[in-house]
Amino acid sequence: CQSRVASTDEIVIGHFGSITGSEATFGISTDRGIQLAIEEVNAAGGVNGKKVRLITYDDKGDPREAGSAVTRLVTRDQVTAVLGEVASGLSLAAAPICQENGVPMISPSSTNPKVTQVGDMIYRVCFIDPFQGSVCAKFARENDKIKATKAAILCDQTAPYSVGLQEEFEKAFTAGGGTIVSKQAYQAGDQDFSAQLTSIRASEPEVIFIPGYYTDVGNIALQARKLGLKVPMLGGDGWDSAKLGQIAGDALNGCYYSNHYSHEDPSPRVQNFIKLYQGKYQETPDGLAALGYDAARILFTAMKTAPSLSGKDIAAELAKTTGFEGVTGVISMDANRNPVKPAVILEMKDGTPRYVATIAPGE
Amino acid sequence: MALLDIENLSVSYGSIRALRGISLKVEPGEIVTLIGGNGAGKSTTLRTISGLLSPQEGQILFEGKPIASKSPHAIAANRLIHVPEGRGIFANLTVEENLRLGAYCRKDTHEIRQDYEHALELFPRVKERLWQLAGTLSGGEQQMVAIARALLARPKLLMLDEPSLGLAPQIVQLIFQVIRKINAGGTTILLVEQNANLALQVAHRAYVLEVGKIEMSGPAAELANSDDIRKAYLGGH
Amino acid sequence: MSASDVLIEPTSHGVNILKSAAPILVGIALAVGIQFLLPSTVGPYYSRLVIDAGIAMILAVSLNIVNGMTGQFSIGHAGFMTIGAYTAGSITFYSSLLIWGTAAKHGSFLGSGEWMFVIACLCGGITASIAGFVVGLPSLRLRGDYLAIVTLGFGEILRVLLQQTGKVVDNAEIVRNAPLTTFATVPVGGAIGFDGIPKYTTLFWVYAFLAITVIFAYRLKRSSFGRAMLSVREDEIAAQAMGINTSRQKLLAFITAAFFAGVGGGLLAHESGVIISPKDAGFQRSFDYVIMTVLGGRGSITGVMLAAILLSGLPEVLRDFERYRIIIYAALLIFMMLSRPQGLFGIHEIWDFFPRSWKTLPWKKSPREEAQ
Amino acid sequence: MADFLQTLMTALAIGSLYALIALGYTMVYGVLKFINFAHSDIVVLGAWLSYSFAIRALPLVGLDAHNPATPPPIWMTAGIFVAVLLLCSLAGFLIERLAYRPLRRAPRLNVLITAIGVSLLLQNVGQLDFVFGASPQKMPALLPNWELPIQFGQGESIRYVVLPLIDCIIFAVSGLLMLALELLIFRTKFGTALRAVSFNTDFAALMGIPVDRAISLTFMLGSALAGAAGFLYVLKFPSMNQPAHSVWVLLGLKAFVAAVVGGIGNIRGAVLGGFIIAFVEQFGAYYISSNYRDVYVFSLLILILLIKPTGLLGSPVREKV
Amino acid sequence: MNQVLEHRSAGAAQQTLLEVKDLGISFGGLKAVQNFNLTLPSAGLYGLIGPNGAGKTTVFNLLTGIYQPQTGSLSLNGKNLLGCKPHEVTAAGIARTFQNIRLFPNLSILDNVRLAGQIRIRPKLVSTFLRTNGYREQEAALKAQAMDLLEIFDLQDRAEDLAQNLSYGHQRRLEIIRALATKPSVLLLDEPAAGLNPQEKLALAQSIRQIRDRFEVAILLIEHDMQLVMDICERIVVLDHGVTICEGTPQTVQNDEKVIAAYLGAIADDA
Ligand SMILES: Nc1ncnc2c1ncn2[C@@H]1O[C@H](COP(=O)(O)OP(=O)(O)OP(=O)(O)O)[C@@H](O)[C@H]1O
Ligand SMILES: Nc1ncnc2c1ncn2[C@@H]1O[C@H](COP(=O)(O)OP(=O)(O)OP(=O)(O)O)[C@@H](O)[C@H]1O
Ligand SMILES: [Mg+2]
Ligand SMILES: [Mg+2]
Repeated sequence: CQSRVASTDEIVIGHFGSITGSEATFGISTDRGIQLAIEEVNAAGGVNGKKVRLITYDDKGDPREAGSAVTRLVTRDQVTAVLGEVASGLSLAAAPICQENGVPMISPSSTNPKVTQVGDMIYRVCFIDPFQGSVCAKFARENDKIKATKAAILCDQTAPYSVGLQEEFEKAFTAGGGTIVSKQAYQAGDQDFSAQLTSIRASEPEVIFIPGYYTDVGNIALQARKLGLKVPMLGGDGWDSAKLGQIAGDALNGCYYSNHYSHEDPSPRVQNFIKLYQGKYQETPDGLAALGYDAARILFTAMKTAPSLSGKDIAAELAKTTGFEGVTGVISMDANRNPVKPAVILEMKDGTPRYVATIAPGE
Repeated sequence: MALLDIENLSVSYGSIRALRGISLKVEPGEIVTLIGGNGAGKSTTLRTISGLLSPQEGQILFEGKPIASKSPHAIAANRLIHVPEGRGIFANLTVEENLRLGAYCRKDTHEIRQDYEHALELFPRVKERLWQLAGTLSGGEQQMVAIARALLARPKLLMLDEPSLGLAPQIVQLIFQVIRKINAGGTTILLVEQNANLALQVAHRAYVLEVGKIEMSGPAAELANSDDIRKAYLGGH
Repeated sequence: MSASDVLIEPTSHGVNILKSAAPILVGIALAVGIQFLLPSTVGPYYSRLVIDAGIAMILAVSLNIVNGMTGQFSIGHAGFMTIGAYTAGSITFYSSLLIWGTAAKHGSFLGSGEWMFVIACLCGGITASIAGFVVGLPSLRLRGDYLAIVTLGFGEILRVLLQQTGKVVDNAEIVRNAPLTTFATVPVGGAIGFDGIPKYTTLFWVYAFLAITVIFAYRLKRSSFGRAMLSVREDEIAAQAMGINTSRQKLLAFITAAFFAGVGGGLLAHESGVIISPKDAGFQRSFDYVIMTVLGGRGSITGVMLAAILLSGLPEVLRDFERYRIIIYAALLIFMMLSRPQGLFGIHEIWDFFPRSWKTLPWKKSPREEAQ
Repeated sequence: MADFLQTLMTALAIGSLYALIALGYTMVYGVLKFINFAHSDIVVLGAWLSYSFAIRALPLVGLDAHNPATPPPIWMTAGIFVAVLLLCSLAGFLIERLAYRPLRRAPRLNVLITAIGVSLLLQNVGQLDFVFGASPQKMPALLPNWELPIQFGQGESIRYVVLPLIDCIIFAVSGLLMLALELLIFRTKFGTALRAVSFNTDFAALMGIPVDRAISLTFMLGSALAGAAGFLYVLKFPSMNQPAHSVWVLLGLKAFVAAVVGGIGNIRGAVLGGFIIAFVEQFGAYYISSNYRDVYVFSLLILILLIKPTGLLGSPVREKV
Repeated sequence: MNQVLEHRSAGAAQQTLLEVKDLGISFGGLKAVQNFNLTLPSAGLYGLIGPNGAGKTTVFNLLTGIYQPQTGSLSLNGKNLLGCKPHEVTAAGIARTFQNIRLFPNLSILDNVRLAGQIRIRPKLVSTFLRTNGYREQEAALKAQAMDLLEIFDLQDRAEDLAQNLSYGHQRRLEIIRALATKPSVLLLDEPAAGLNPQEKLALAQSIRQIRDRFEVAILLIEHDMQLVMDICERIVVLDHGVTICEGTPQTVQNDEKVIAAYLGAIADDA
């Protein structure tokens, strides 16, 4: 068991995430990203000469556990800052605790707008649902290869991420003149999508929007192709994982997803991260790992420049973030503590995502 | 050599001592009866012999071999058959299936067939009910099934726990006739009975059990005429 | 000695009223004590665990009325809790918006906000008990595992339905001016859960409600109602033959248990750092409470309370084990089940284990004396 | 029309899978009268063992472990299947021996809680990195990807109803296993003995039935069925959820619901229930709304139980007073 | 304290209490009971005998609402009981014991009896929670009544023991006490002497008579012990295959050829 109060020569930060339970893979990826960032910063001499130590608590993907884990981090372990969670529902449970105790919290990948609305201690490094939804809708309406007017949606009704993205996509897509011809739902982990896909097939869409996680999308793609659904599929950053290509293979050829960055991006910050990650964990990082890594690094940067390590100072510094060169894009915080950064569109080709386009906010 | 030889047997249920060092013998071909008041430990004795309970001390020899540590199914396979109090029939099986289970450990199909016919002859009532679920039989019918089933195991020693419980007088007579018949056919019987009058009539020898101890033993006819026994168990007349 | 001799011993009505009220007063005094002493001595983290344990105890003790006392096997208890939580949460959230224009906490200890919250919790209890009545109906026809699977189905259905609800409307103006049709979507948050509920739950309220729950459960168990429930558990046919309306007892058990579960849910909804979400209604959560009642011992109220404390605390104690946490938890659970199959206290209450001299306090008769 | 047929076909295949899992539940329940919540974890074990064996075995015949160009020779597929069955029955044996047998005389609720504990344990051990890991994987194809497309319509509106080989296999296997079980339970001495054990272990022992062995065997058989289901399941749905995913539990739960709907303890009932659940799920999701899939299943369950409290084929046990 | 127990003032001695006409039920094809008739006067002590499987217990089940009769009618004190649920029948005044003992094994002996007694009180949930004075008085009276009943069979010293810890013979007696606690006007005893030895049976016969006299209940008794039945019963009904083959005084029944053939057998006095 770690010491209760941080000793003066180290900085303790906390991470709460789902490292057991259904969503374990998300929490584990994020944790690995964070660990990597910490190793990196400690190797470079730490933050202002102090080593950074991470305490990770499991929340099983359960909002109630998230609450107690964060209370423990904030009040017992007295961490300087908190990182987490992937799922918006869990971040929302934890955010008020951080806010109340004046501890900055950065969610790596909760996309629901509400999360940062909790207060000025709460930040994130991923883009929010409305932005990504409109990016996807715009792409679906305007891309030459798709030019869709009729879209179907297949949404994970258990994941707020998925539901949120679906709503924003629907708004933007219909605002852009398209129609949603079919809306179907599944539950994370479902194996059989034939009823939904058969239904979608009958509605004859030109594109299928699947705002889900890669863990399900591969399966959906396989079954869609089996049923003879040939239209392109489109998704959000939840797709980003090497696993997706492995599972779906060429079933996803000609499908697109929006993401924070492209693995092909030649810039050293991306390539370096991928190399480091592969070296440490023998696997390709997914989007969640990259976001975890960025969240940690943004935090360190703010700590370095902040006048003191008090929560207030760090938060103030975080708010000032502009042009931070993260793996997941160049990040500036807006007034709502959400990052302003462009999205990239990737196309799946034989199991690997290829860069297609960049869409900046406000475009 | 005695077929069953029990030495100094003690058994407890948790902290309740049910048997406090009893010894008894059953010789081949005998009918031995065990009588005693409610809670004396009669059923406990039988349950221990058949392996459902394990003794705290003492030993049980069956055909000269110790069986106290054996599991109940192994003991049954040695053809030491126990018809428990409350009959122990399988309510969810048909009467026929119940009977067949009696011969579970036997492989001699032809002879099983014979025994089966024979058992049904003894209990024509059971024969009428072969396809009924045994659980819906009346008490007497269930008792008949239980005895018929035990016979199908061709027991060397048959232990009956209160076979007359809840039976009509006529059936009681029938059961006791059957007990005599089985015995005449060479099966040794250890009989526990509340109906001490009848039990002492059919038995060769008897043991009287009181609060976990053997109080008295001897030839059945002798005990039946003892005044103490009459007063305590036979209704004083 | 004849029974009548002891019983006709005259006791004044005043003494009796005091005897009846004392435990409730003591419970509430304890709750006040906890509220004002605990956070300052152990800090917010342990206070939170104590709150969680309190709520777990309310849930487990109430479930024990159905599972332990009446012997009906329900694995839908989290469903009742969730119904209570959503009802209470929507009442405080939307009333606050309407009355004060904001959903933030209003008033201090025992202030107007807290009273609204208490009423909301009670309403949560009432809606939950209506659900309890509906879910209890199948128990009149179904036995054992069949009933269990139906109650489980109830929780799962509730979970899916809650996922389909609409977004929370958190703007006072919109709420004030909205036509009623806006509420047709049931704006309680959908899959993400119901956030923004004012955080009124304090140690005092949790332990005050717990005191009432426990005293109720205990007095129920020792009364004609309790005996009737126990008899349903022991042998339904015999109970009927003794004139017990078993249907009524079962429904009563479901209704009262659901009521307290609903109140517990209300407390949960207003606990800080908690977002109630559809997941709460699922069977996994119900299992937690079933485990507590079984581990506590059938019908032993204090046993169940101890089990609730143990099992709600255990995952926290194991928190440092990270990925091995649940493995160790599961292993311990199996170990406890194997080593104490009768539950922690079996059918006894904790004071049955005290030395006799403790129990024969001057004003208390030993159970045997009382019986004779 | 095509869509209707497609839905029907899927329902049949999924129904068979439910049936297969339900058979295992029913079997254990029939004998021990308790819901073996760890049953679905044996399905998971079967699934993940199939995967682990496959990726190790495929390179032996020169195929890419993750994306074999052709299916492996049939003996290898069969070998994996048998190995999975054996290991799953071994797991079932061990679980019964270590976790359930000590509770033979305890109330059934205790065994149930222990089963929940076992289930949690298996899930979370399975999720560890050096066991199966916490990420989803793709099961390599072990069978030829044959399918029978049935064509509907012409030109633009051309539609296919696809009947994959794997569906036929699943259908056939569950059918056969059901028949075999039915024969075993009702036509053999061992089956009668099992039913006797299920009524009362003491009485059964007095008949000379080795009770412990019979129960172990039941568990091994049930677990083998679960293993078979896991194997077939991942062949049909090659994208595998990680071992601790709650969806596995839900799968097990639905299979259990199937068993209950059919009348738990009843073998034909399990199969019937499996199909009914799958039909309700598929047709409900297709014709009404996919949002309420689980609602259909559980509502149907409640409805059926209210009409027939012992399930469709369960015999009403009237206790003789 | 005996006022609590002597709740029913004695009516005219031979007034009809329980009236059963043409009662019948069959299970599948099996006609378990057919055209069963019985007129039981208050404070009567009647016997119901017959071979195993004749339908005696089934008659009890029909009378107490556990099985619903398919034909016939049933009334107590002129009040129709047909279609009543078991607990309503008990409330109306018919109590029974079970052939296979059905006590509440994990409840104390006292609770077993109190439970049966509480049918005559109407407790309120609120007063239970508040433990009002009314509630306390109710509970005290209930306990007093239960303890008095336990004294009949000398069980008062074991009031706190669990019912399952009693020996078989004592369990049978507790069943009778429990039935009495419901303050019945008709008491149905299903083989109360089973499992008792001849000596104990004599004592039981004595107790049954005393119960009848003290509580003025009518008793219908199923028993295979002929000595006991002939000794204490005023009239006896004999069933065989669900049909009444004979009804009358012990003497008539004992000498009836059909009864001897179907039930008593040749060496009846042996038992
Ligand atoms: N399962 C049990 N648990 C605890 N005590 C028991 C148990 N079974 C029997 N006893 C006790 O053991 C003693 C002997 O009981 P046993 O059943 O052997 O008596 P019995 O001679 O067969 O009496 P009966 O004639 O009433 O059947 C009794 O005091 C009884 O209370
Ligand atoms: N629930 C039931 N289903 C089918 N058959 C039944 C049922 N209950 C009773 N029977 C049948 O009805 C007949 C009468 O049974 P009952 O129990 O009334 O006999 P009884 O006269 O009490 O016999 P005993 O003296 O052996 O107790 C029996 O043949 C029995 O098999
Ligand atoms: Mg006995
Ligand atoms: Mg009878």
